[in-house]
Amino acid sequence: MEHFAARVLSNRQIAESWRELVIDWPAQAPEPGQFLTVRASPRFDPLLRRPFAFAGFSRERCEASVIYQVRGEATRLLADLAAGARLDTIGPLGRAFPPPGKGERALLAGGGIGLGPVLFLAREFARRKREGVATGEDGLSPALACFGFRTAASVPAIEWPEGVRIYTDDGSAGFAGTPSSALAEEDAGPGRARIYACGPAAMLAALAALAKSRGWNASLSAEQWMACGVGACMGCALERADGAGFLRACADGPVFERDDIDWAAEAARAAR
Amino acid sequence: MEHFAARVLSNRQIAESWRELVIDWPAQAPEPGQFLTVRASPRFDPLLRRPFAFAGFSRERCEASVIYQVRGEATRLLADLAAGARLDTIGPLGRAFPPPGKGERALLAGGGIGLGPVLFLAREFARRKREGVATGEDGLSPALACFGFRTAASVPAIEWPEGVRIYTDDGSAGFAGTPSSALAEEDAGPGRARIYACGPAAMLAALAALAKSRGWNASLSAEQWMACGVGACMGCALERADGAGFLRACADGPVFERDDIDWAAEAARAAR
Amino acid sequence: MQPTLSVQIGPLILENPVGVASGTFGYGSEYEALVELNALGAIYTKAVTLAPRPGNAIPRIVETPAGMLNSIGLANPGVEAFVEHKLPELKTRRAAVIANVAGASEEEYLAVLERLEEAAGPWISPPEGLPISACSARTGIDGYEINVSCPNVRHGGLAFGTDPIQVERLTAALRARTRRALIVKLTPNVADIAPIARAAEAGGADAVSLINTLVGMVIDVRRLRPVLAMGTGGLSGPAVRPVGVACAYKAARAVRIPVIGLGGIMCADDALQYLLAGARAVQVGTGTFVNPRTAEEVLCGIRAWMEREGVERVEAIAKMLA
Amino acid sequence: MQPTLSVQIGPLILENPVGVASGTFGYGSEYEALVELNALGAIYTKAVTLAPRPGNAIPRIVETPAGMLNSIGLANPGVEAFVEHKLPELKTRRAAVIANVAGASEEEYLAVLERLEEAAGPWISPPEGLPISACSARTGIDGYEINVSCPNVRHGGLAFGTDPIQVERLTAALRARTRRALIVKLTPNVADIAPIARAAEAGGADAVSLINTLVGMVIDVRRLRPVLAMGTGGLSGPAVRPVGVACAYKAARAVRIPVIGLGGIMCADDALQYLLAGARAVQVGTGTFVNPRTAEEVLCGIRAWMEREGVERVEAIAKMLA
Ligand SMILES: Cc1cc2nc3c(=O)[nH]c(=O)nc-3n(C[C@H](O)[C@H](O)[C@H](O)COP(=O)(O)OP(=O)(O)OC[C@H]3O[C@@H](n4cnc5c(N)ncnc54)[C@H](O)[C@@H]3O)c2cc1C
Ligand SMILES: Cc1cc2nc3c(=O)[nH]c(=O)nc-3n(C[C@H](O)[C@H](O)[C@H](O)COP(=O)(O)OP(=O)(O)OC[C@H]3O[C@@H](n4cnc5c(N)ncnc54)[C@H](O)[C@@H]3O)c2cc1C
Ligand SMILES: Cc1cc2nc3c(=O)[nH]c(=O)nc-3n(C[C@H](O)[C@H](O)[C@H](O)COP(=O)(O)O)c2cc1C
Ligand SMILES: Cc1cc2nc3c(=O)[nH]c(=O)nc-3n(C[C@H](O)[C@H](O)[C@H](O)COP(=O)(O)O)c2cc1C
Ligand code: FES
Ligand code: FES
Repeated sequence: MEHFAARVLSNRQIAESWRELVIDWPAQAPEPGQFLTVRASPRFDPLLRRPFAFAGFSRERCEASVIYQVRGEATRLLADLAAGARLDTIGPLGRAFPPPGKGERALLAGGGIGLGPVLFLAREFARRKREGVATGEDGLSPALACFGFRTAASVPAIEWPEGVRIYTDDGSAGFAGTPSSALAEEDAGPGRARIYACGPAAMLAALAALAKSRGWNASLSAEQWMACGVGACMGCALERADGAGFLRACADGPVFERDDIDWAAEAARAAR
Repeated sequence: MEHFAARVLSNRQIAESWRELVIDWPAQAPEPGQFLTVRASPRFDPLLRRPFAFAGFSRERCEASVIYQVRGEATRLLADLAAGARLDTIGPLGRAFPPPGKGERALLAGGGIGLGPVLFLAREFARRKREGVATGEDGLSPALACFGFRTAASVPAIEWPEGVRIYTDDGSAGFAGTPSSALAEEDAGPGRARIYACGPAAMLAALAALAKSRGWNASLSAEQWMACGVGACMGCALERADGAGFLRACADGPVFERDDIDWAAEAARAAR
Repeated sequence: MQPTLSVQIGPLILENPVGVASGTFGYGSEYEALVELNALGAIYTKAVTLAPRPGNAIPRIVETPAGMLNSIGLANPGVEAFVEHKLPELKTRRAAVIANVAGASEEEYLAVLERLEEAAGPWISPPEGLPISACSARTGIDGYEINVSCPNVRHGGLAFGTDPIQVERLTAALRARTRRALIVKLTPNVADIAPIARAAEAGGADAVSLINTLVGMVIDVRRLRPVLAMGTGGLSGPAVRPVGVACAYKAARAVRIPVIGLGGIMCADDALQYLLAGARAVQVGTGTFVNPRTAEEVLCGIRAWMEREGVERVEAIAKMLA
Repeated sequence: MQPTLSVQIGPLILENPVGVASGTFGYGSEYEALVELNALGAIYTKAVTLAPRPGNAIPRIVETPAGMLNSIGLANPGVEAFVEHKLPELKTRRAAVIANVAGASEEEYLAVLERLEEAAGPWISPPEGLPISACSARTGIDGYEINVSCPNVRHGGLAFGTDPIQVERLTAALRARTRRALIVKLTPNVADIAPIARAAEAGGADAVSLINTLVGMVIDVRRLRPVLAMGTGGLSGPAVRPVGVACAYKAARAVRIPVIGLGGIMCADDALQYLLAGARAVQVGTGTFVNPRTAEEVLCGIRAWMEREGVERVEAIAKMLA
């Protein structure tokens, strides 16, 4: 993890209220699932750094990208950054998606704000396939990589890795349906697949339940408000499924395994 | 006084750390000495509106200008505004420079942050002269209009009204010296001149003393931190010279008469 | 559905819950050109004291992160000038006029209130159930807000505001002298606001309002002295909003009389935080400096929120917190 | 001239006045990759309690204008795990290590301190006049900061921190059990911090540190409930800085022992405000979250300011206010 003033290389709109930020990344190479934090304002309102997952990384060009939704003040300020601007950045932070185990099919699902890390993972699979580095069941590629959006207008205009499937709730682009329903059609046996997902809490809960019912592993990326982002403040706690206290989203996660967290309880909390 | 979202027409650098902001002004016409307040950030740090004197106004084009120094956060944010941006604006506010009395020569002196209002006054004299509207001793123009700067680099690149004299401390542009010393060379008799000035507290104190010793009137524009800018909060108080309490810079001023305020005490306070 | 916005504070029914806070709105006319005064539920005047007060030495204000300090020192022309110069104009207002009363001793508070009662004459209540704005004959004063909490006066109100016994005694003495709405304004500079709120209730207050400012200080590190001439000042603005909401929450659970919430309200959501915390009405202070239309926008936003959430009476929001 | 930055806190000489605040820096290693730990004057650990504490229900933090609320609830692994897992590493630090101690009763505070004394062994003081960093054999604990002021624990420290009698008694009991520096951390949630500071001094504290957080609340107006699971939380960050400086100013005039100032320090000027107010040392809390290098930059800026102003000893700044 490093702290530096990253240079903004581009910052373009890719869908309604969605943008892709590309910054130079002269630091340690990030892995899919990891995140960075940025300070959006030199003043104190908004005050805290904001976490964003890496959506991609080019080792050749030393460039990292983030896909973000303009939601509140910090992301509005981010949206104003022009190429050449400096952005106070810390990263890479947190636990990455683990590689699939031997003989495990990789099933990827990303939705909404969870697009970035899953896209990065899909991109890494694609790269490894290109470069012939073995990962996944066939050693080269995920069995499935699905991304869900509400409607065609919310599908980001980016370069999608080969083989990725787009779902929209209303069928206005790609397939009609959700990544969760797509994954449910997979027929891998117990221990023969691992779900990789990031997205709304309800989607993660559904996927955790699916994984459990099929005996699959699942590596799911959770969200929680953060203050320090490095494991020092205990602010980003998530309840452990075993009742033995809490896990830190920033340092123990954001990627957790299927049974680390009670994903259904998280979804209920988010919906409350 | 009106409150509206003014459109930025231009915002250019005119000297080191000095800028001129031009905005559309569809509201009541401002007079020299009056000011406006702006909200520099939609968030709360910086929080309070900032006051700036009008530096010019075009009745034909309904445009007002402000000359400002980039000092802290609010002015830094102002400096970032591009043409077309909106600026939350209230004005015109405060007491304007009164017209010179019959037979009074108008002696104008502006320094530093006090440039704007005195420039506006000089411009108005020039306009009236063009339009043949009688003001000043000769009914048409000030006897003297002097602006002081540290050095050539701090003299703003603007269109100066005809007849204006520029002074620099080091003589690197215009005359060597200060507006105060220039005014001291005037020989008008008691009651035959009125000083109009805005600038550092020490300059105002010197001019008030000069006016007193010559028996001239003086209309001097003071500064004080403001919260409301409209006379409601009593925050911008200045001590009355007669000891009978306080005057509000925003509503009783910012232009005060020679004997309203103990200008020497103000200068001492500013220097402390 | 048109939501009902009126709020009852003792004998007084406010047309709507949004007022402007004492010391931030002068006596109303200062903001007349920028604010639709008729849209306000109440105008809380600048403090009125027995003698004229020029106010504290200058500088009196300084900005802080998301806040400001003031040490105005209750600058006001005194009760006689208030009666002569401000009262006539205040009689013409549609909004409820609440006179903010301050003093350095119990006697002073009583003397100010008595003089105001005398000048305004007997309380004329509007027809049963109608807001004060419906009253044909207005007296210029519809209630009192007793400032027992100003941090900016030496030997002043602060001592009162932190001691339940004194608060109850002062409130009872004032209560005996007026039928108008009696609101006691509390300070957040206490370990627990609940006993102070209960003391005001026990003394017969119709409501408590809170918070006044928090004691704060800014030091000029170049001039090696406090920025404010008085050293400390009172902190207000969005920075203190969480403190105010917590105080409103606690006070609303400590007393049965209405709580009026203020401190850092900049938008409708901020005001709704106070209402959900248990306040029945709110005041906008520093927010008006930043955006004179804050109170109007707050009212608009509360109405829209009520329509969206299907809430019929604004007073019901106080019970909606999960 | 090289300014002297060391600061004496009872038996302990800190190499420089800038520490990192309890609860915002873990036990040091969390920030190791981003912060030059050797540049710190002191590390105040996360609170240590007798039993392990998982901490409060979630969510635990929320941002506010120029501030944040936390209700972490003193989450920590308990004194035994601290001794086993954290102490060895803390012995390797150059900075002074101050263990922040919390408890729900006097007995708990005493038990934690006794266990820590036992584990760390006797206090080894460096050669006369030298900072603790010059000590060849470090014990892992150079002092204690007694948290009598956490707003986030029910039946917890807050009662202690607002009552001078309890503060004095607790301090005296702890004093009898350690020769290490004993710092009592005070809450700003009181009407007057002076009597509490005096109580700590009377009990034998070597210093008081202040401020802990202010009680605050944020309500989610869409979900109709407080954002934090516990309802209220503690407000920190630049929003509270003026309150902290005012408290430091008052406390420094109430006691002869050093005051350690904190609350909203984001840059050297903020720290200098505390030092000019009378504090001898400072801590950076929330500022580290925003910029992990805050403490380093603060130290750098203090040094530059001293050079500019011609101040030789950092401890002298406490007397420089006009
Ligand atoms: C590990 C991690 C990775 C993330 N990756 C991405 C990403 O790749 N792309 C992206 O667009 N966003 C991502 N987020 C969320 C992102 O941090 C927030 O959207 C951002 O902080 C909002 O800041 P703001 O000031 O614009 O909005 P705010 O005004 O702070 O918030 C706007 C809304 O979002 C909610 N919100 C804000 N932060 C969080 C949070 N941490 N958890 C849950 N709700 C929150 C608020 O309650 C509010 O309703 C990630 C969050 C985490 C914890
Ligand atoms: C009636 C009036 C008219 C003004 N007209 C102009 C103008 O035409 N052009 C111009 O450049 N500036 C003018 N000013 C000053 C201007 O308002 C401040 O420079 C501005 O508010 C600084 O904001 P900031 O956030 O950039 O700096 P801050 O960080 O707020 O302040 C930077 C420095 O300026 C000092 N300062 C800020 N505001 C004031 C104030 N009101 N009085 C004294 N010192 C202050 C601060 O103490 C600090 O040292 C005027 C002020 C008043 C009261
Ligand atoms: C400039 C100023 C003057 C004030 N004067 C008074 C006063 O005279 N009487 C009073 O009760 N409160 C006074 N207050 C306190 C406000 O009424 C209010 O309680 C406080 O500012 C918190 O609200 P806010 O954050 O919305 O400003 C004053 C506040 C400010 C900022
Ligand atoms: C997340 C968080 C956790 C904290 N935990 C503790 C703690 O365990 N013990 C303690 O004495 N203070 C604790 N504090 C209070 C800080 O040490 C400090 O007193 C307060 O935050 C004010 O300083 P700041 O504004 O610089 O953060 C905590 C503060 C925060 C923000
Ligand atoms: S954000 Fe501080 S521990 Fe995770
Ligand atoms: S700034 Fe409020 S009275 Fe002048």
